[in-house]
Amino acid sequence: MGDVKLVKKRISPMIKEVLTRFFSKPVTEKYPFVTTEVPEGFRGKQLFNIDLCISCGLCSRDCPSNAIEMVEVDGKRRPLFHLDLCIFCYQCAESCPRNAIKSSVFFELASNDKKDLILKPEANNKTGGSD
Amino acid sequence: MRSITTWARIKSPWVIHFNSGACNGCDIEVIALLTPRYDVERFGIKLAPSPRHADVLLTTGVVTAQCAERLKRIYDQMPEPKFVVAIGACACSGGVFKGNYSVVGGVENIIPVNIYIPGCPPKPEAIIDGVVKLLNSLKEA
Amino acid sequence: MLAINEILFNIQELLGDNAQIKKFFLGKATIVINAKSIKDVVARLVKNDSTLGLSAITGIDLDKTIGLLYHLRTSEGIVTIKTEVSKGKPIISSITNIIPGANFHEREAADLFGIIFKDHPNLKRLVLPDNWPNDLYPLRKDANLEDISKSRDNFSYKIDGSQSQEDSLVNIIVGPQHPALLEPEKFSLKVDGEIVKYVEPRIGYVHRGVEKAAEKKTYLQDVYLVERICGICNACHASAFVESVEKILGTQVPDRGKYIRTVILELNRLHSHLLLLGHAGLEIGYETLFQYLWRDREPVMDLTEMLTGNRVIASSLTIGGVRRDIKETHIPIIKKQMIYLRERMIFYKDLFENEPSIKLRTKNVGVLSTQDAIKLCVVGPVARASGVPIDVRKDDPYEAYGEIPFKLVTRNDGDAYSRLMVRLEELFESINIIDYAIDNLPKGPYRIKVPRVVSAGEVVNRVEAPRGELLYYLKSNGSAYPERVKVRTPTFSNIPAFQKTIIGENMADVPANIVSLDPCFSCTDR
Amino acid sequence: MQNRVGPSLTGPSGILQPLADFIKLITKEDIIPRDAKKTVFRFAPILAFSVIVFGMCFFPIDGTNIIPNSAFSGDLIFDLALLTIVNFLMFLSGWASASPYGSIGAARVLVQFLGYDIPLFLLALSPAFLAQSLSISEIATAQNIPFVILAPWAFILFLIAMQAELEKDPFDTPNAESELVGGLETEYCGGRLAFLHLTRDVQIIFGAAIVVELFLGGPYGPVFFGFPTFWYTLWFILKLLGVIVLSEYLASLFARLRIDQVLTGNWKILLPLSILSLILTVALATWIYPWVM
Amino acid sequence: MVSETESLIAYTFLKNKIIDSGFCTLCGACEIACPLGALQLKAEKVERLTDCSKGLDLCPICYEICPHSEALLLRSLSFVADAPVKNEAVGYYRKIVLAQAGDPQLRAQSMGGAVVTSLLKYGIESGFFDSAIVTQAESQNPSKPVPKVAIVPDDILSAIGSKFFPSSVAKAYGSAVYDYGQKNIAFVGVPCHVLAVRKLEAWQHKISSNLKIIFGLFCFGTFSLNSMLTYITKRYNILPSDILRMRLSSKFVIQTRDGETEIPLPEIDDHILPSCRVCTDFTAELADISIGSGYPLEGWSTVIIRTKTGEDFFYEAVEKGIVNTWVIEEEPKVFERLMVAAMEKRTNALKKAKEMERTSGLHPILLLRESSVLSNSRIDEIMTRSVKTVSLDTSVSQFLVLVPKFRHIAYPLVNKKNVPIGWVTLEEAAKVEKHLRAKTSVNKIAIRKLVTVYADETALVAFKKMSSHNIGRVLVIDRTNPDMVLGIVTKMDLMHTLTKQF
Repeated sequence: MGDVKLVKKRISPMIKEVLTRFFSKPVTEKYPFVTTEVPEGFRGKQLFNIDLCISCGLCSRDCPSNAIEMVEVDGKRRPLFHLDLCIFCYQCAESCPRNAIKSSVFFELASNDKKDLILKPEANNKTGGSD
Repeated sequence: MRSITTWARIKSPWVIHFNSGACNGCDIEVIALLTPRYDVERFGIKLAPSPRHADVLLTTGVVTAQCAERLKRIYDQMPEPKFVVAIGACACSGGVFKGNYSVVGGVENIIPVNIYIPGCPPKPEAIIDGVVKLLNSLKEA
Repeated sequence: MLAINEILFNIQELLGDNAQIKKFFLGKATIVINAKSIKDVVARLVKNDSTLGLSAITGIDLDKTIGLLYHLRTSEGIVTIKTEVSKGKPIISSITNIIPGANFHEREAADLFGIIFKDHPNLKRLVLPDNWPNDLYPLRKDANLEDISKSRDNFSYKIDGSQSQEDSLVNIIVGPQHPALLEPEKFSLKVDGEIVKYVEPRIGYVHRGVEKAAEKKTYLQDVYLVERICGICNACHASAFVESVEKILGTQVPDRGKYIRTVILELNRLHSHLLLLGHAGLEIGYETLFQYLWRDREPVMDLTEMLTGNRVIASSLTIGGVRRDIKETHIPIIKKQMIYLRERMIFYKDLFENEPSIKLRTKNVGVLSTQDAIKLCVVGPVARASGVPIDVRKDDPYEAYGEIPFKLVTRNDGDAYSRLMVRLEELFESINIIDYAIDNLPKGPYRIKVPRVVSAGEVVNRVEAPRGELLYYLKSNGSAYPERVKVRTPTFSNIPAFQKTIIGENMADVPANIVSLDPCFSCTDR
Repeated sequence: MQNRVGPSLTGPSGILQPLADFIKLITKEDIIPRDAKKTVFRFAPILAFSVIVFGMCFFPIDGTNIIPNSAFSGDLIFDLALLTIVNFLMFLSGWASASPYGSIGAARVLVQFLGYDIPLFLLALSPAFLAQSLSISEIATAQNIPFVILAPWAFILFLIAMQAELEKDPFDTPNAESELVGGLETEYCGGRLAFLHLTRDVQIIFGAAIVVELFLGGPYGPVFFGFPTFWYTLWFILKLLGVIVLSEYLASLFARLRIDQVLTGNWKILLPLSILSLILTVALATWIYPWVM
Repeated sequence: MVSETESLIAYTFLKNKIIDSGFCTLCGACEIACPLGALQLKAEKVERLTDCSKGLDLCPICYEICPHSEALLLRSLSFVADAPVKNEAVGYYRKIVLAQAGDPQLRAQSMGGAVVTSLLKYGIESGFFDSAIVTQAESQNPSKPVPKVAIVPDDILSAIGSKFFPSSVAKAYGSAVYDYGQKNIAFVGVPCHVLAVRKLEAWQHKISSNLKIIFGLFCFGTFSLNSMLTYITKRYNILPSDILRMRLSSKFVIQTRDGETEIPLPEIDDHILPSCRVCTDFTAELADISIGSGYPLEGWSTVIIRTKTGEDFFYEAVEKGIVNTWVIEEEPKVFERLMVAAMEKRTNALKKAKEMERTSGLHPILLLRESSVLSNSRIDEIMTRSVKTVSLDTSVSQFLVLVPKFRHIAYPLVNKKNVPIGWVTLEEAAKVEKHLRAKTSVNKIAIRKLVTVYADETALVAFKKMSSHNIGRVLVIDRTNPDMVLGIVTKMDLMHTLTKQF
């Protein structure tokens, strides 16, 4: 087996590559301790601004995975986001006539029970959601 | 003695990944965790070849009718201190495909789920964040 | 490849009057014939044009009858043969013995529409689970699917791992859960010692009924649904669907929109090929190659995230253009990454050519001759590696591919090694395309306002996904909901090739063979 | 090696990781498959582990053996035989688990190490011949000029044979994840799995130790000050790490070879080469080396 | 803040109140505002493609956004209400200036001072805004206006010359935001289109976040395209395709390849769009900068700067020499013509509006109405105190000279004992022929009728008096000493109290 390596045209570049990699610094990003920078266009958790909402219900009608449900919040019908259903396509932000739904770069949404994944629209607080 | 075993369990959670009907968006993110850039081996997470060796079951994908039974069988094969992480909107609740005829929707209908990671697909960092939260909840339990 | 009008002339001459021909409808031309004469029409066509391939068979529920559209792929584009079968007695003769590639298409039509194909080799369940009630055909309009969700609880979990030991063959199940395979699919192999004698793929584990779901959502929502058929080639599904809607509406996407779409499609192809080459490394045991390749894939993911907001599912294509613009600040970053990627590709090309162990594991493994490739109607890199020069970007260019110069990569020895090499060389082409598109990105609008209601119409549209030709058939009925969306994904027609290439190989080569076909089972099962 | 960090959170920079793996595995629930051969299934891993540890004590790490005066002439052959026994026990544990993957994996282990044992023995003979003795400690002491310089070809071939013996890439067909789910370890879990993993790790150290003893002059190296045993152990550990890194490097260079290629490679190429290298060393030792040494 | 109309689905109101009654000026604002994209502006009419009420709880947008609906008017006015001067004729403003393009070659091409073109060109080059909505002439049929999103300066050059037919600039603004993805857009439009964009801003529609600056154009009224062109081809057999350019001064001049033909004004009068007849806004009161012709001065434009953004941008352009300016106080004739033209349009629009209200029951937009706000604000809070009075012996020409300095168009006439006996208004003064102006005294043309209010009464009283006597201003006198003038309350002051609440 050993001599096959000698007869071929060129030495496999992997030998040099592995050596350089062996001595060079590893590429790993130490995530939990170093926060990663996310490009600003990233589609993370939605920010819902209740003052701008005219409760027209267009976001819940346009959502591909019906993740937005219109619920009564002191008299008016507001969108409630089911983050477990949501596919973060931001069609709701695009259909909303009033920029009431904005994008954020927040992506750490893991949680051990489903209740955290429901973003309820509370009155006059800028970021929806109770987690 | 108990604290050492929990320490050991936290420090070396072996993982097995089963795709029960996913569009493999989440699967490539799960496998991307092993690549140099994210490298979950820092936490001692290793991809175990068979359910026998694994502690944590990473499921992705909306459970299709055919896969439901497989998922149950894999879950039973795993030795006892086992945990389930549902990755991606499909695994959490069926996502875009919820309500289709051949879709059971959501992993929780078949096996108990410890951690839900929403996102379509969630960023690898989000999956790490989910696993870290699982390990921390282990510490308190 | 036969010219279109020759084909039409043949059919006209063969059938005389009972074949109406509609030019430029559903691809280059549509021929309406009655069901009985399907077999000899196809036989006649194949006889005088051996390179003719069956692209897809689409079933449509025309409430009293079921329409069957045979989309044939000629060099100039798609020719559709349309026949109808009555719902009561849906029987039509199978064309699998003429074109072996039609095997899976017919089984799928049987599954979902309940059409009986006379003398089809093995008309078993393909896409639906085994314990599916056999008189219920989901894609028919009148199929009441409500009881299914209720009756799902009493699904009898029949263990299907039958260990039948007919002769000396050991039956090995490369089962749904296997570390080597990213996705659930089952190959039951019959192995004699180390040599594989027979393989029976069983797909359908990832069947989510996307085509049925598409009929219940509006066009705008369908774009997102269709994108999530396959996470790796999501931009291609979006582009195919969006283009078919635009063809029906007749809207003209502005140039800048076309160029941005091409950039995103090519980024998607880069991402998919790099992923596949890395996966191939994993399959043949070359851990380090897998790690390096997937590390070099990260820049492509970062670019996609920067341009579209998500690393993998780039929902940036929408009906009428693109949702986000490429800003001035993005262009230098893209250029820098392309230079880095080109360097790395040169390294990997050099590695693949000179690394003995890779060659040992992939050289003349799973050989697919040009003849077999055409017979099985194989598409994409698998076909190009066996010397069949088909590429939708060249045959009928879409988006901005008409204006961007790029080379068509083909090889002729058709083994696993050349399949990987074809993909590697296509990476260079993709980088060139992106560079070209970024350099002369036209100014102006990148999107056009499109009404939410689509006028009635029927269209067939093809796109070159990383794995091959992706065909979409869209029928709209003037409402905000599509009437029928048919998706024929490239892996669906590449799977039969796996049966051909594996027989006679030895067991240890099965993973190398599977990975060289670049199967994407979430695509296949829809 | 693969440009990534690897375990770094368990204990200071990840040293305790194997320990954590071991403890966790022990505390795992123990499932024994229904139709497995109970006795063999239960004891094979532990037996394999004890044998390999026993084998380890024949190496003079700090100038004297771990167990005093256990060195006897011919313990080299004895050690290599132990290695074969351990592999055989691994085969037994795989065969006992009665899962299709287990049996195929076991068969492959059997075929592989039987094949590679013969060249391993022949190549081990070259240094033994140079040192005119079969006892490891004597071979180590006789190397004022490390045999790797005297018989470099033997060293390279021995390294390749050892690579195949320990089932490391490019010869790790038995526990190839992609083909056989877990190879022979598929059915094992909990405590037994821990022992299997431990045996594999000790095997790697065992192989490296043999290479160090036979070719790199064992623990003996320049002594600066203070008592020699400290320096000898230091030298021994350094050489050991060097060899392990070298074998890891070799492993990361190649893709895994098919089982039939591995076998053809062994019988057609490695065996004749090892015989040739033995003849060469013998020829050199008798004619040229006497006036040099 | 859901608007007052609380209508469930606005389209029903839009349809019968505005579209069917012909009030639509085809700006396309409803099309871009509709989140469903259900509305589309076809050639002469807005059509609805899908039934937008399905699945929607309520959607008030298209009716509220339409410039011809009564919603959101006061809120839109509040954007310019911070300007110091409240002039009855031309609304709120900071400064009125005469200006012309610095580059002579530009001036030659355009009729007026080519100020709009040079400002837009400078804006894009300096990056103050990244695109501008201009109206170009269609190549084959030059009289047909085509709105265009101009990204590069030479798009703007091809859009020189004012247009006489409605061009859907708001629709182009929508496509600039959605299709071109521009972030800072300069909008150029006639007063009702400017009102449409201001309403978008007042409604906080997400489109308006990309708006940077609004240029308003003076507007006598637009004509309906087909009825005008068919009339011309029938009457003067000029084909639309060979009309090169049109000019409106004293007469309506059509310039074709083989010469010019003049059409007397009354003839084209019945082609004016119905909504223009009731439009009170001549100088685009809601724009940041309004620009119009500097008639009677040749080659100059009148520029009215209303808001802070307008001011910053304009003076930045002036420093760079893009535009050279001239103080209007030196040219009282221009100021006078401007005020007279504005008041003329406003008065006969109000007359037409009242008459239309009686006959067809349709009440077009009348800003001022009895509302609670008026009743609880007192006159002395809102009146303008420093009153410039005119003595009996001043002549008309002297009066015309002091008018631009004090920026009001009507001043109380006082006799020798400083007792107010009537009003001298700019309109009356302008009616006197030029050569008689020096001789005739102000007293001859003054209006004797003096309507007075007391300081402590409520604004509502002032409003009632104004509408009953159909006049624009009342005198505030002291309760105890009727001869002592405390201040003046004009309609603009009443309007200002309404806008203060936003």
